[in-house]
Amino acid sequence: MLDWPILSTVTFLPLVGVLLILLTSGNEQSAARNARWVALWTTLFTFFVSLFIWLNFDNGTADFQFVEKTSWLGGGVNYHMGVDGISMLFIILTTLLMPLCILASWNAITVRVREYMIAFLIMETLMIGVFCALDMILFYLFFEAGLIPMFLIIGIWGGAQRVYASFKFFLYTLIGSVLMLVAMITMYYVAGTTDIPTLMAFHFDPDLQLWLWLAFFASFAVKVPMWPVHTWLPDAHVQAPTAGSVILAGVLLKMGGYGFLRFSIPMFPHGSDYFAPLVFALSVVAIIYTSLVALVQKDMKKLIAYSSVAHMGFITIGIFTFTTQGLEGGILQMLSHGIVSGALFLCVGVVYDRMHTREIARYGGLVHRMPRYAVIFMVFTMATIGLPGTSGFVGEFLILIGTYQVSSLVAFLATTGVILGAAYSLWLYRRVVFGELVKEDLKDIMDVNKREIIIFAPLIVIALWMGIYPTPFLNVMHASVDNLLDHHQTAMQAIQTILNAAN
Amino acid sequence: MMYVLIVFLPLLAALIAGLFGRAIGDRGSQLVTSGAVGIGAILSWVALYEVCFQHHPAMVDIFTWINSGDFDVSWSLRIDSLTAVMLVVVNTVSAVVHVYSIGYMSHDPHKSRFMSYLSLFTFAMLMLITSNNFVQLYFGWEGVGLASYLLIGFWFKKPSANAAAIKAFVVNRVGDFGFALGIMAIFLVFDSVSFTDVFAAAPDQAGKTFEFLGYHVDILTTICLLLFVGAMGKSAQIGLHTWLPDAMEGPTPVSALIHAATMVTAGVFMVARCSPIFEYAPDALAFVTVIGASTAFFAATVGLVQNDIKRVIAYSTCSQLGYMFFAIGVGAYPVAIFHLFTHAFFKALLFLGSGSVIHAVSDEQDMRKMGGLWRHIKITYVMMWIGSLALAGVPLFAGYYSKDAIIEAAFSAGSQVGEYAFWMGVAAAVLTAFYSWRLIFMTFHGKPRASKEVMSHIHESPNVMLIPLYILAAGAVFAGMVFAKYMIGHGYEEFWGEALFFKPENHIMHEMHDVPLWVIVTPLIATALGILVAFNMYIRRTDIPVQLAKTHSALYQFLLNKWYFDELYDFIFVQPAKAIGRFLWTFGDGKVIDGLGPNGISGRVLVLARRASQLQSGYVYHYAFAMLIGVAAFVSYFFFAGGH
Amino acid sequence: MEIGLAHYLTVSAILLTLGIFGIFLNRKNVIVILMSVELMLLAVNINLVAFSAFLGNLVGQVFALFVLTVAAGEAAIGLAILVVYFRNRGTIAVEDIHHMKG
Amino acid sequence: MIISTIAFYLFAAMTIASAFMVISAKNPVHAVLYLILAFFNSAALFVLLGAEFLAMILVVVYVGAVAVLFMFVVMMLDINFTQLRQGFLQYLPIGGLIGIILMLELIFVVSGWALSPDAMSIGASTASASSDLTNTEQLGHIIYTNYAFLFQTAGMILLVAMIGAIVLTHRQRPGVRKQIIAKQVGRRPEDSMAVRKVEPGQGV
Amino acid sequence: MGLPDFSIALPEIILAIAAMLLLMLGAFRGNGATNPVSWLAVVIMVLVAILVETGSRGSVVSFEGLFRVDDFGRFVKVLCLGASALAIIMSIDFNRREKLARFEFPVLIVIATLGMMVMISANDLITMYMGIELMSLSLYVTAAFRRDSVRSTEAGLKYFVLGALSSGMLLYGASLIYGFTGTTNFDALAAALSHTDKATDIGLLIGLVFLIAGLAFKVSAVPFHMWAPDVYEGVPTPVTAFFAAAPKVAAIALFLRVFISPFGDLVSQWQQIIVFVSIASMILGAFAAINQKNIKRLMAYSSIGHIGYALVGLAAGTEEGVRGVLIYMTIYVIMNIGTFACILSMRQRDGMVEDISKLAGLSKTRPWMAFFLLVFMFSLAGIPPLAGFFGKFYIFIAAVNAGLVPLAVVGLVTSVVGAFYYIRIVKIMYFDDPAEGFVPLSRTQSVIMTVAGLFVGLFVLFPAPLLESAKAAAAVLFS
Repeated sequence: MLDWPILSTVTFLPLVGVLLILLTSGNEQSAARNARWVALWTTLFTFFVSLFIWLNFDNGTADFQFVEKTSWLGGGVNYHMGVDGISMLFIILTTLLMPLCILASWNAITVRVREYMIAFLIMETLMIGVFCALDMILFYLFFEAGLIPMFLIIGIWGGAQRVYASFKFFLYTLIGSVLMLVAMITMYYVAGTTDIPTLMAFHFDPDLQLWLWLAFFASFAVKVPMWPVHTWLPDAHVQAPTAGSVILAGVLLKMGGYGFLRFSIPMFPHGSDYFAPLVFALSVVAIIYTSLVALVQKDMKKLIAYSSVAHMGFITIGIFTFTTQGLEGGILQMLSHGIVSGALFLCVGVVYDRMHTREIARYGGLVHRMPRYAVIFMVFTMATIGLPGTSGFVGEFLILIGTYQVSSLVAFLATTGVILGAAYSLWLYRRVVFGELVKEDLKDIMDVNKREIIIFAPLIVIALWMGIYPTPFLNVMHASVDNLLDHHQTAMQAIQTILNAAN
Repeated sequence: MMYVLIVFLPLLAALIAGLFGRAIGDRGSQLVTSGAVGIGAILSWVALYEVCFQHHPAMVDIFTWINSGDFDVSWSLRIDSLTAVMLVVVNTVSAVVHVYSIGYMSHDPHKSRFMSYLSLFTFAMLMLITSNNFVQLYFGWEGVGLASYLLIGFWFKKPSANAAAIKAFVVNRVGDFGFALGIMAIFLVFDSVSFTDVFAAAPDQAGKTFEFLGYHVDILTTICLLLFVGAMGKSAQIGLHTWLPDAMEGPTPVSALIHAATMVTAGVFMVARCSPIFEYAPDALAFVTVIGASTAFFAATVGLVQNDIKRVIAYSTCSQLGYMFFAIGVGAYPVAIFHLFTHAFFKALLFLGSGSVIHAVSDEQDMRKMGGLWRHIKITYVMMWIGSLALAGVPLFAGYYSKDAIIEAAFSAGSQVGEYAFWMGVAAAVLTAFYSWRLIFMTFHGKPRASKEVMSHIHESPNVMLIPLYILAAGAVFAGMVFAKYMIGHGYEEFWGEALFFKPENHIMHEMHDVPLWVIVTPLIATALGILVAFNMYIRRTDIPVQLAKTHSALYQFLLNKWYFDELYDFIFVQPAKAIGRFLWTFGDGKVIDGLGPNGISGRVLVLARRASQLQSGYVYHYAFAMLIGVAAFVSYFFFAGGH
Repeated sequence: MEIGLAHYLTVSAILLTLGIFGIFLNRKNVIVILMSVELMLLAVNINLVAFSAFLGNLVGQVFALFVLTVAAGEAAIGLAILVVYFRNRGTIAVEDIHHMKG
Repeated sequence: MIISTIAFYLFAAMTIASAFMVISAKNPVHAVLYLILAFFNSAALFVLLGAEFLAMILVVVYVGAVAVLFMFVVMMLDINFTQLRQGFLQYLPIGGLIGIILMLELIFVVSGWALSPDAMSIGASTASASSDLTNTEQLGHIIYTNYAFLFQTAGMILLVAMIGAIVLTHRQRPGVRKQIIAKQVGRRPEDSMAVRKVEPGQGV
Repeated sequence: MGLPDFSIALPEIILAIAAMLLLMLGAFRGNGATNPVSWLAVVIMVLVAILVETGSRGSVVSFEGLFRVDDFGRFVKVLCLGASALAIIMSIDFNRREKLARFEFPVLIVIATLGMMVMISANDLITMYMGIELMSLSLYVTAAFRRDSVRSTEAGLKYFVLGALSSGMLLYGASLIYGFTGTTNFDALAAALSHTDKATDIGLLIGLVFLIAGLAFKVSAVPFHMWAPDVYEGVPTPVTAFFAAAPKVAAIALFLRVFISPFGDLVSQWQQIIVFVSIASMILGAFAAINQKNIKRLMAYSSIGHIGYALVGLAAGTEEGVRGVLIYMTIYVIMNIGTFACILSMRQRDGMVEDISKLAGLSKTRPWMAFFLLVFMFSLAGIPPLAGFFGKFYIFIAAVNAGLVPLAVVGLVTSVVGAFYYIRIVKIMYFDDPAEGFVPLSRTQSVIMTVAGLFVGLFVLFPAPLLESAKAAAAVLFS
């Protein structure tokens, strides 16, 4: 345990970077350069500071750690921060991806660089805040506020259809989360507090739980996104700048899954139990449906976006199995997906920066000019397929193991996604990287440069690390996940007696 | 330590060659990888001695891999007799192929990449065979799949190679689908995925049922069938075999190593490894027998008419794998593994020999454009003869000991499926002999059909390619003689130790030695028949094949097109998947979800917005009227509802 | 027949509705609207005075007094606005006042 | 009693009739005149209710000031009142229907109005009407004491009305000569007179 | 019958006297004195606000029960005074450039503010009426203040006609209530209504309906909102800014006081109407704004919607609800003032522009102004962590606690629709290519938008003062 408020420090450090960028002046060129460097150093520094969280993290306890609590809005609404085994790694994921995003935008963003960097740094603060918040309202604040910078990132620095995509993203997510707000207010009314740990121990009325669960589901399902509310994602991904896609896929989508773990399951055990078949059904549909759709995509990013929906389908299944394997697999898969799909978007970004098109048909035979790129892309393609030895496998397999214990049918159907996943990913890789290099304009495309290698290297290392030796990651989760499941068990028993008594 | 070295040397070599290939040069890569695998091969023989003859099985725990609740998997090496035999096969063939590749790939610009892939494959294969749990097995399983994918698609310029690579991966995934479900079921039932635990607990589960996809089914049968689906994919059994012939798009050494000697036999290995479970699932074994026997026959029929020299051998491989499976199906695990062992040598020999041929005729693979080559490449010619003799099961050659044992075992199984397997095996033996000699005759005899220019370039391969052939030829000749008595002879139990399991009532290993004479002779006759027919058709009366193809054109086309499996799959799976995908994308996502959801709603909102702003007419009396309506409505509400 | 509170209230109610009618049924000119407003205020005053008388307290009359005062001021301002509008547009027909809408 | 009843019905009917004419008269001048008539009649109703002061005020303020102001504006703006646009009637039915429904409801409600005893007692306790004094005197007693605050506020309202009317309608006409008293008073002889010595015989 | 204690109305008296003095100053010095008069008016209002704030605590009733001073009133008065002062400051620069500089303008605003203070302190139906009229009459005049403009005068005319109609209704309602209870005093009304079992008497209810109609007009709630878009568009922009802020607050405060104090026991009756009005306002505010091209008109619909939200708090009829409304209105006023400071800066070389499309590319030409407008827009849309979110949050807490969950759901869903047009403005500023830029901002405007922007942005850090004082103010109505 540290004696200084490390969570707040990590959360708000990026804002220091924002201030520094605001203070820089000079002509456009030098301001842009300064902004880039400031953003890079800020995010790097934040990352290193965030590592202290992990270093000082106590794997043995399920309690919240590094807790900070100060009065804020009054009436039981406090500024309450803390992490446990479920949330901690997401913070590291966020702080890790940020410097890479900044690097990925180094040359790709040429207009309004300062604003861009500011938006990203603010985004970082909000994302970390989501995972640290131990107060519902604080959580909502961070959760929702992230819409603003992301809206701007897509809208200002996005592609041709950026306006449509940004509006769709904004309104889609907003409508989901306002329903969650109603639920939160209701919970506040019923339980008299917005403190997450307290609410986890609170027993809501079983009938009320169903409604509350649905309201939270509305928000998280959009965020995850689950079928059929996924359609914002392909648009947002395709139109967002590369780094925006990375953040979207890497962190924002995880907020939905995290929300399920933090709210739906511990607070509404009955609701979660009751609606688990619904989640399974939607997720299975998502896996198969979006995999099939991914198969016929013509745009690289769209394909990866659809694959994200499919992968997130696995995660939601895993979370709602209420088995150790399912939950831990879900969390691990979220981390892995954050790394891998982020990296895939970066891969797309590499060629997009050079050719300014994401149309698959415009590429082919890149391996001739870009062997290193081909290798990098291959690694992540394999990881997204879930090849054993990569991060994608461990999470996916744990999820399926957990799922099978609940329903062999769901496991069966979800596993078909594994086949389709291989098909569309390899098909994409083949069309882009393999084949004869015939397109004239591709003939002098440059291989990945040093900056890009620096971006990819840590991601490759982590993807393999998580695939070969995931224990450090899993150890973090054990205590919290076990606690969550125990809690769920006892709560379900209690509810069962209530329901029996009612009958 | 030795075992760790055996397994991880190739990985190290692969990494060195892959990452620093440019730094150490092609030569360096070749040396590193060949050296590593070569050391591995020598150590493997040592291991075979240690384990099978000194009876020192070993277990090496490396570190925890996945640990989640009860689910606990470690990286570990299980070295028992089965593994030791596989180690020998894998490492020997691999080492030979590594060396061969130095020569074969001498004109390729990406030598170090190729060598790296080969070593990577070897590593994955070793992980597969040394695994002590299902998940590590799965790791190796998929790892060899990856390597296979990479190597099939090695010549990435060729669209056909890319397609074949994807096909191999995806079809294997279909098999893995079953395999993965099997592992999940195992974990559900046994709460463990370690071989030790599962095998120990398997007998308790015999006859019990559980729920699967809504049905109540026998646990072990289900698990075994699921696992076998994986094996079918990997070992190209009928239904999931389509990738194997296409995989010949890869360089020939790859075909030899992966698609003949090692990877494709992983299925056989896995089923043998799981013998403690399969033994208690007789229905599953029967299924294995039927599939194996059918594949043996089916692949042989297709092999009859193929013109691509490698494809013929590929179908032959498929067919031989069928043999192995039905051997397992009737419970004769050692026989299957013994055939796997011998087959590795002679099939690798055939492939490398054909590679030598291809190399000689300037990368031509179509047998119709060869002929009369034996004068030019005599050594290769001899090697192909040896390989074919071994394959056909001519006495004293390796195949004779293993293949005939399989057929005998099938016969002595005494069951209906055993009988089916027996006759299929005999029929396949005729066909095998026929297509093997067809290959030899078409390639080496008759008039040269290649262009003059090609003919003028024909040359014998360099020694770096020939020496591997010699080694394999030695194996093809002597492997049977030397090892038959240990592996399937009366001392088989001592040799295999605990590695292979037999139910107490399974006595097939003894019964197979006591079959009637005609059963022993029939395969030999069948082989002789096949060779004679081939001689008749391709040396004496070369017009017969053409005539036959014309008169039975439907059958010919059916065989030539591989029973139309590819077309069928394309029609049933690939095209519908794409069509459904497109439909779901444009209609499902575009029209329904977006149309009713965001776009529909926003469209509706805009209409409402226009309506709402039209209310604001600008006329003050409208405004007053609105107020009046409001007041009148509220008043009426209270007036009639009385305020309640 | 005794004239009671209800009679006065009825008169007032009719006046009020006439005033409202005058506002939204009128198409001629705005002055009539202003007069309708005066009618409404008159209705209110009748109400107030009637209540005041029948309740026996003076609050209603005081209220009415203030209403009268305010109504005078209101009329002044209303007419002033009318006049400036007329200067701008040259018309005070109700139909013509719809420059802004939507 | 009869007389007061008759008087009520007379004045009430006149009030309503003239109110109706106000909103339906084609000529705004006539409308103003009907308005005046309505005021007079309601003043009479006030008298019947015993509110003499208010009746007076109504006549003085309304008829004397407001109605005349209306008349003044009508005349000043010189509106073409013969023109009646189409579309008046098509709008009438629905509007009229709603208006009539409202009116019927109101009449129904108020015609059954009964004063509650509570209200009577509350009324009596606050500013009660005592019979010793005239209506005017009673109002005079409370308007400057109890209601002084509102009285002042009413003053502010009239001030606003004044400011408003001036701000909106007062126009500075260029070219109009105005008397500026300060200027007149501040005029000094030195500025306007020059004493010249006229040389004899030379003229100015 | 001695003279009542005038001292408790000291702020009002000071304001009244100040108005007259300023009027005289202006009358003597002519329009050249507009600037000093304006600034003096601002100074006086600030001083009065300080006086109100520092005045003695607790509830005092004076003038024979006509007038009440309490913490609730203080809170709202300070808010109104602040909003009016800011409106004057914003008008100075505008009026000078638009050749509208007339000293009567600040005077009228001071008097309107006086009217608001009377409304806020009203403890009697008559006081309420007089306050409303004092405010309204001043507003009618300021609406038509640009007397050479058709749009301004038309706006004034519409506002006046409908306003007169509404005050007629209000009066009629008041008269019925008086007739039913025999009193116009709020305390007496409360007493009369609390122990009468005829609380559901139809006559009283109809009186209540008319009263609501009159008050709803002042806050521009549907269906009594129709004047707002036209008036907002037509009147000079500083007047729009003024209209959108202070009078709304005063009217809402009056709404609260009337319905919580004297009619508190009838909550189940008027709640139905308020719920309807609130839902209708939220929906109309959200939908009708989407089509608007004129930013002032858009703000009109926006304010209709926001009033709908504020009424949610009233509908709850609880102390929490009142607190929510007070918080909401405070934040609303500040967002609005900030937004109008931006709108007032939309000046191109040839004059003011009001078309939303003219904001195109503002983020490039005037990054700070665009940024602040962005902050205001997201805040109006209710996106955290901006202040607008907290306004909504407290409102909906109250609604849910009062069992009005459907109302909260409707409110939040319409807020999503509303977000559409707010972010459309952001889109125009940030995503579109620059149009012709605006002339440099005046210093007062930029100071106001900066201060408002900082408040809106940083409220999340220091919410306590506002929350506390709103809580204290709300508690008064229920004591």
